[in-house]
Amino acid sequence: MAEFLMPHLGADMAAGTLRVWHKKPGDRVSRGDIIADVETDKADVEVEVFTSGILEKILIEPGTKVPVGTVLAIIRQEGEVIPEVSPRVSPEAPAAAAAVSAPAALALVHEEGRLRVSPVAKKLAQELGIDLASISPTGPGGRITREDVERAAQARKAAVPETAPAPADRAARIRQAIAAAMARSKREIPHYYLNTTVDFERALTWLNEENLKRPVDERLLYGILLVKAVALALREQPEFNAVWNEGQVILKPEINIGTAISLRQGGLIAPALLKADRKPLGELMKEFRDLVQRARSGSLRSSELSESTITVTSLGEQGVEGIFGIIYPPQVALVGFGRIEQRPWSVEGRIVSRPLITASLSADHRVSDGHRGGLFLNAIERLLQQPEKL
Amino acid sequence: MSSASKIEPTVQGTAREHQLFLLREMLRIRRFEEKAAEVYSLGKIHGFLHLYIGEEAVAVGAMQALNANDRIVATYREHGQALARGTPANSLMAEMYGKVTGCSHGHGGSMHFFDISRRFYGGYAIVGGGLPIAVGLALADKMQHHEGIITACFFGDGAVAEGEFYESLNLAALWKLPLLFLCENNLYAMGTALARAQAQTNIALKAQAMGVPGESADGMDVLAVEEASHRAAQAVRAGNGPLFLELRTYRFRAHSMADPDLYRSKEEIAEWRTRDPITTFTARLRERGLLSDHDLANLENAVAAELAEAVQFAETSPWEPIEDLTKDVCTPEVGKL
Amino acid sequence: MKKKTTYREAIRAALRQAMRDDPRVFLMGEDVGRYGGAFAVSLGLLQELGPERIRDAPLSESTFVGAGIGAALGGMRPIVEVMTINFSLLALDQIVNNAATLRHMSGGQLSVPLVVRMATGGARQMAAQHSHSLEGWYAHIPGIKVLTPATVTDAAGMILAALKEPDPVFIFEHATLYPLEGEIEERIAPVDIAKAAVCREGRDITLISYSASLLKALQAADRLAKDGIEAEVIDLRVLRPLDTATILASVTKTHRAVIVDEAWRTGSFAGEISAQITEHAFDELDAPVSRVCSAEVPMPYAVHLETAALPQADTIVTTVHGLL
Amino acid sequence: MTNEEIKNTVLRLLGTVAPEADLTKLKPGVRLRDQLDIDSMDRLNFVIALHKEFNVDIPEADYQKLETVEDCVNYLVSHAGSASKA
Repeated sequence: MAEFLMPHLGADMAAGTLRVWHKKPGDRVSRGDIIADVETDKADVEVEVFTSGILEKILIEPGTKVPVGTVLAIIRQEGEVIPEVSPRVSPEAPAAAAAVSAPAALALVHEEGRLRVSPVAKKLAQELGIDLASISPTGPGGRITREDVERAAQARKAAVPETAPAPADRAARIRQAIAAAMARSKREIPHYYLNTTVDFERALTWLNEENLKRPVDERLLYGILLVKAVALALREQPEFNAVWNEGQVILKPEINIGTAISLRQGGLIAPALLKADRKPLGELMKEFRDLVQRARSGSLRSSELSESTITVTSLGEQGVEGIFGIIYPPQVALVGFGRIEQRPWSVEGRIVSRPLITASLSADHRVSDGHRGGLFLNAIERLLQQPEKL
Repeated sequence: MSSASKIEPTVQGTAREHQLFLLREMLRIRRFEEKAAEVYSLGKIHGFLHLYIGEEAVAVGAMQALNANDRIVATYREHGQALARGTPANSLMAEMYGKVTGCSHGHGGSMHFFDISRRFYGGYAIVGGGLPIAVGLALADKMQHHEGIITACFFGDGAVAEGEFYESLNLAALWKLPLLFLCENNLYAMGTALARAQAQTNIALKAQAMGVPGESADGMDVLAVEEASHRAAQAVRAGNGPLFLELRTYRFRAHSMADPDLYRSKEEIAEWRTRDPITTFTARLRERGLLSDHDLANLENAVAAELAEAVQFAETSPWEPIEDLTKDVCTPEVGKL
Repeated sequence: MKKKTTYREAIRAALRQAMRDDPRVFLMGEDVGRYGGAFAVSLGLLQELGPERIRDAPLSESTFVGAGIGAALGGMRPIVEVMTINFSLLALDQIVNNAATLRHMSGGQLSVPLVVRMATGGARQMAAQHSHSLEGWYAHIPGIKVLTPATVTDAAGMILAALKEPDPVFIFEHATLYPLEGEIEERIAPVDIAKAAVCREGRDITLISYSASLLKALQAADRLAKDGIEAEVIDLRVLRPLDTATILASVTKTHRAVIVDEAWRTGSFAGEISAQITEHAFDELDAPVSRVCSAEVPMPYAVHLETAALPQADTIVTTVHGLL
Repeated sequence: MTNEEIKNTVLRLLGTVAPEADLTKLKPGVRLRDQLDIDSMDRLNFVIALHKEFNVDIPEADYQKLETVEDCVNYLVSHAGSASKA
């Protein structure tokens, strides 16, 4: 038994319309006979059959358009009996190349409040811990240039004589950047501190089960649950996802969580997990692993260092119980997590042993008050009770 | 043909085996093209496919006049030339499937068969594009004093409208190059009949105007093509400069698979089918008692087996790994010449 | 022992040496023989080497370039001279569809060891049809090399290097460079044809150019030095393959770049270089990459208009000041 | 693979996770966490490396069986067996 298929009749033909049958069931056909007319985009084409035999059954009626490869008729060999067959449509030809998206329009609307700064200047300012907003640009069109940043660094050095000249090697330079940022934070930001204890039982059990289902290189660390909880909590308390700029707070539309990563030779760097509230845990974990690897090999992009809208630091592994962190300017909050510790905990009046974590918040009192800080911490604690929803 | 050289008419008295061989070669081409059309309709071959059905006598006849180290340049309708030259059907079918075992590693497809081991310098898809290449090959042989080696350049009546046709004939004649121009005049350049494209339709006359002596032959008669090609090749081999052979033939199928063939009448096609190079030659051999039904059945079975194996080879051959995408763009060993 | 010579005579010496050394090498092109070459490059070679090796071709650019490809396939080492890049448009099909393509399309069976030379560029009041600068088109094509000698040493040495290549090499000689004076060795040696050259050190900005435009870049650099601006000048020498490493090393040092290219700005090869700098050295830039190209006009005949259309040293200087 | 080969491979993989560590001074019996500055991320990368190298699946529950270099070697000998890559 042979199937007569809708033939592929031209370079870009995907389907054809059966116009006329030149044979009827029971007729004898031989290789090379014209069996039907098929209409393609170009014209009506006489179609030959490649197998000889008796035309058993016609499956597609004239006037029907079907994709190339669809069975149109069945041809039986002499004396062969054929069971009942339903018309089978062959799978669609592989899709043509993905449609190319049109290039975005070129209307460059200069975002209000956005600084014009050359890439190299932005990178240097980040490393030297200089706030770009504090620099008066001399470049063409009001652009901040590398010289402007260097001049600002010199001016600051004069104002604070004891800091050593910018050291050559990277670790020392990072140390100097942290020192500058922390000193400025303490000088300018009125910190207030809150902490709460989080019952981590459900989160850990869910995590263990989840990791059993995942291949080894997609396993999750508990830290990523903390990051996601903070990100989702920020949706409820947006004033903690902001920056302080020239005397007023600017709420940030995107939630980019700066994740504190300790470097081998000492020092700390907090690159951003961008849009952390919108990404599933698996993706966040993958990006986090990549950030750690690139942070420790010194190949982070300058944008990743300057787009965090809040910072999260977890010192549990170092055995620390609670954290009273210093906020990274220009951010307005920092969330810290201590170690997971089995401690007595009352559940519905009974004392039981539970894995507990101390979650602490350092926040800028110019921007938020303790009342909002408490709501923020409670939101984090509540979200961690439903890990499957993170 | 220049009257000076006297060519020994070896063709008429050919032994029976030779004529059966000619028939077999034409059958191989005919069945190969039918199989190509079949697998094309099943979506196994894509892009363009230009079938040689009806013109078999030209490739088979002309090929008999060429030696192993002669050079050949053809066009995108070159399945017949490649098969007649000896490139295995397996590697041609695999090439049309796009497999790495294809004669061009899947890079060329139906229009660009290459086989340097047989000095087959390829199919060219730009009409007339191969002629200057053939001129260069013949120039190289002349400059290196490769006595007795000629280049045969196949092209169609369509190329006669390209500037490169006149430039190439002129340069070959000017420099007396060992080049045999073989024009397969199948009366149509895709959808344009010769008379609707050429004010002067006597192509051989055009060649003479460019300084290249020319002659015409019946492209549907394999023995006539063989005889004319032998005479021409001997003359070119003798160093008398280029020659032009117009072989009048006809393609029974459309220009390519996508062509609805609206520009020719059914009657015209039917009339030319009565001069099918295979059926007419088979009848002639039968009349002379050189071919029995048994012989013909054996030929058909042998050809069918060869083609079944070719399809199987193409189906099971591997694809070229993507990592080799740009491997052949440049030649790796630099400076080693 | 070096001897004084010109760009044109250096090429002639290289052609003579190549043909003396290798019987497979021959020169083919319009009026290269009896006339001695439109730019007198092959003057006298016909008398020295004979009509077999110095072949005047009829005005059939497509066919004698195609014949060059065929002869290369047939075992020769042809040097085809297309009088000017303007006439090479008639041979583009042979160049793009055959010369550059045959190796890959044949699955690696064929190599086309062909050298093609042509004059290029304007600035001689030849008007639109004789003043094109289209090397960038050729540098777009995979499968061939594109050389743009700006010095006498490169003009001679690149021919010998090109003849050793197994794939097609296109050499563009700017028409105004032929009388350029310089020195070459008695016995010419092939030069590198993969690397760009830093022909002037500098720290404030990088000027990137090739062929005749390079001389304008060097003039601009001299003038900038008087204003205390140290410009680094790079001679690309080779457009394909492009030596991106040398370009990026310089831009990382100077943080600014201007590309000088006689082609029309839109779709120019300068555009490709600018894209590569922005892609690979974005964080090093203190200003956008700038380009000094020809005005987008069919080259006018009148000298004051042609001068205004072409890149000039002072356009380069004003562009540099705009970036600092 | 012999114990010695497994040990060398384990040390090599440790080196990729903690490049600055001086592997020659590592005491095989002492907890890795007490000798090297490695955190949970490094441990995860180490487990992934062992998985790829020895084709052995290490559930989180077994982490405390991999505290020292000796533990790792014993664990791998009993779990990986012949499946490990040559």
